Amino acid sequence: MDNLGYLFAAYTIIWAFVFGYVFFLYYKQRKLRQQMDLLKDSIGEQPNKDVAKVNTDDNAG
Amino acid sequence: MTTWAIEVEALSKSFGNNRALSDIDLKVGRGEHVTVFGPNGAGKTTLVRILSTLSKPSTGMVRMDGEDIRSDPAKIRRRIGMVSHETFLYDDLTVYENLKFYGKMYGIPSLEEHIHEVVSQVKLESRLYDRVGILSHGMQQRVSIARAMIHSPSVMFLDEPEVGLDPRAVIMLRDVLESINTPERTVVMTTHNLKQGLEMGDRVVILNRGKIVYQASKGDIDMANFPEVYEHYTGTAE
Amino acid sequence: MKGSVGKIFTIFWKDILLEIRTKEIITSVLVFALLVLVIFNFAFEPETATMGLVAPGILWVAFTFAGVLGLNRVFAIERGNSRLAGLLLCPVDHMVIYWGKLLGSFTFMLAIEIVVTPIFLALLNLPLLLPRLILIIVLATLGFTSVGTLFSALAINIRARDIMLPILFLPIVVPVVIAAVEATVVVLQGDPWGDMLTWLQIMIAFDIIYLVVSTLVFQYVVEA
Amino acid sequence: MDGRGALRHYILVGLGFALMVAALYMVFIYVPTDKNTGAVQRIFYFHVPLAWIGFLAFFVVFVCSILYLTKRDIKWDVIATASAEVGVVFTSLVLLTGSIWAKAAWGIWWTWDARLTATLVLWFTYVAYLLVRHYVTEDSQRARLSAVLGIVGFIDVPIVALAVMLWRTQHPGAMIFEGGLAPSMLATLIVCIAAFTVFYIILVTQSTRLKNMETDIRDIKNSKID
Repeated sequence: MDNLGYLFAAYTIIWAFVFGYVFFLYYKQRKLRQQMDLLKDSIGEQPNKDVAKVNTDDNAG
Repeated sequence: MTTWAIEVEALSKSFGNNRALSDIDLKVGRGEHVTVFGPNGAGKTTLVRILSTLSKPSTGMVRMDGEDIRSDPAKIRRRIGMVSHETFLYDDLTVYENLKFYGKMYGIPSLEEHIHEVVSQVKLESRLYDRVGILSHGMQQRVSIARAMIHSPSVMFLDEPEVGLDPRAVIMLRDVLESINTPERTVVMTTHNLKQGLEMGDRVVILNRGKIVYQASKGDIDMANFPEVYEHYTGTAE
Repeated sequence: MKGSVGKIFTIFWKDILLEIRTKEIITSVLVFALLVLVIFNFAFEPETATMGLVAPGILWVAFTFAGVLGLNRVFAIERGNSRLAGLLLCPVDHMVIYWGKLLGSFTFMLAIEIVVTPIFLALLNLPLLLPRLILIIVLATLGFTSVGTLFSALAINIRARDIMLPILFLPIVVPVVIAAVEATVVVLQGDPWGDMLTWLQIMIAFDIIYLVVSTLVFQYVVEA
Repeated sequence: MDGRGALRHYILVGLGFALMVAALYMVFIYVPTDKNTGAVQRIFYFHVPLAWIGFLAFFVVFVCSILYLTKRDIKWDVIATASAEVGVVFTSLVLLTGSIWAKAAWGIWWTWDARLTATLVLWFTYVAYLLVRHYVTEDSQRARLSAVLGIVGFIDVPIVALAVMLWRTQHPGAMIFEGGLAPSMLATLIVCIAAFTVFYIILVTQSTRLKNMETDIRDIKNSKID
């Protein structure tokens, strides 16, 4: 049925957008993690401390 | 009534997560003339903007004549005059029209007399009906001083008034500034110009990276050594 | 309060004086609005039957785009020499500045419309004075300038301000444009008052809501 | 993210996943095909929730904007942006799926029907909102100006809706609330709305977390330069 084509198109677009957005978030997160690890290395902090902690320590020192 | 014209307590200002001022404490007595030195980006302009109610502090308190400046900013603004390197003037209006506009905004009674008074103070009587745009930059700056004087403010902020002026205009400007630098008027001036700043201030403050790093009364300062002191605290020569 | 009204007019008069000196807003925007009218007449076949239906749209497209152009200038005037700082240092509530600037932009836009509308009506061979159309124009212009003055102040703080003002402004004023066009259709076709009442109500509601909201939020746009 | 936050996150993701699977099952297998419009009617079960959540997202922007201007806590600004982003993504989908539906049901891609027009205006408003954010670099100024837009833009929604409604109406929406919907269809719609609501919450919290992380990293970099 002709109708089904439209249905298929609609759901394809929905999932393409949704996955696109989720992938964009994931990609951003990965990039940020890399940057953070790089920073932690250069500061010489223990890598398991979270960001906020690094921030205050850095200000104090 | 307190004797302080301006009291700044634990003042901080952040732009986003960028700290422009941190933990500033400063008291300025009535009629005192304070000069704030500091390199570019030290936070001088931010400090003046907050003191003059143009900008809101992130934390901390500013009082003028004992009143929180945030409680009734419009009332506080009446006491404040401001001269910066920007003139706040409309190039396409005459000197007279500019002064009349600002005078009306401040609700000055007998405005005509007042305009003539402030214009003669800055020695520009002959240019009263000229458009501001055709005046030299030095003259525009003098009109700007007249503008700031129109409502006889008790507190005057001079935010790097000499920036962008040629040496002759600076000398002229200094004469004019000195004439308004009367003992009963509180003046806070920011500048790069160590010589002029020292001449005009009773007290000197050095601001660096948003913090007050040095404070001294004029009497305690060794004038000849001051450039080294400045360099020591800011890491930059004048 | 009485002082505030005086100061609103002080700001207004200063803008009028500047406009008389420079003639920057009215002349250029007026020419622009007339050009839009002319260009649209090329775009559509000037047959009377279709023209009657398209004409209100043409008029309001001209006014909307001319409005954006004029509103761009409203706060641009205050940008040089940090004049905005000078205004904000004045001992008045920031609302006074909003209303002063609003009064100016409203007057400038109205001045342009007073010239353009009779020309537009003449092109359509209609009577040059339609009182109901004047009412529509006043209501719509108030709506345009209430939002437009706020956005004009907002736009001077951002990059690409010339293009951002229309992008911000046009979606918000959609209800005014629709109402103004539909009401103008009623007037041009000589239909009774009752037919345009709903549209007038929408414009009045828009005007009131945006005058109030803009007055309240203006301080956040100009503070730093 | 601390331990409890992580746990909450996994519960949410699990719940969202379960709901989405249920929603898909109901949309494609459980619910019967509509007699009048045929298979394409199944777009409706995603189209309507997307529209609802899009609207909810902009409402959240509105509320966060007011909170930012009163409390001056940057966290409200971050949530507002995240919500506006998700809202624009969802509203784009509403427009696209609506357009496909229109083509199938009425034979045209686009019609200036009231709800379509209002949605389009909404979309433009929040694209402008995101553009302004892009064009202002200083954090507190960006937060302040976009908060003003978040308020001014949202207030327009009812006026736009009213104006375009009087202008023209052609949309099939009203029947949902007039009991024209079979119970199985209603159940499917409700599950879909629930699934998308959870999904929206996940997206906004994740996006918020990333934006905070970005700021932290920038600050660390800046403080290292000093």
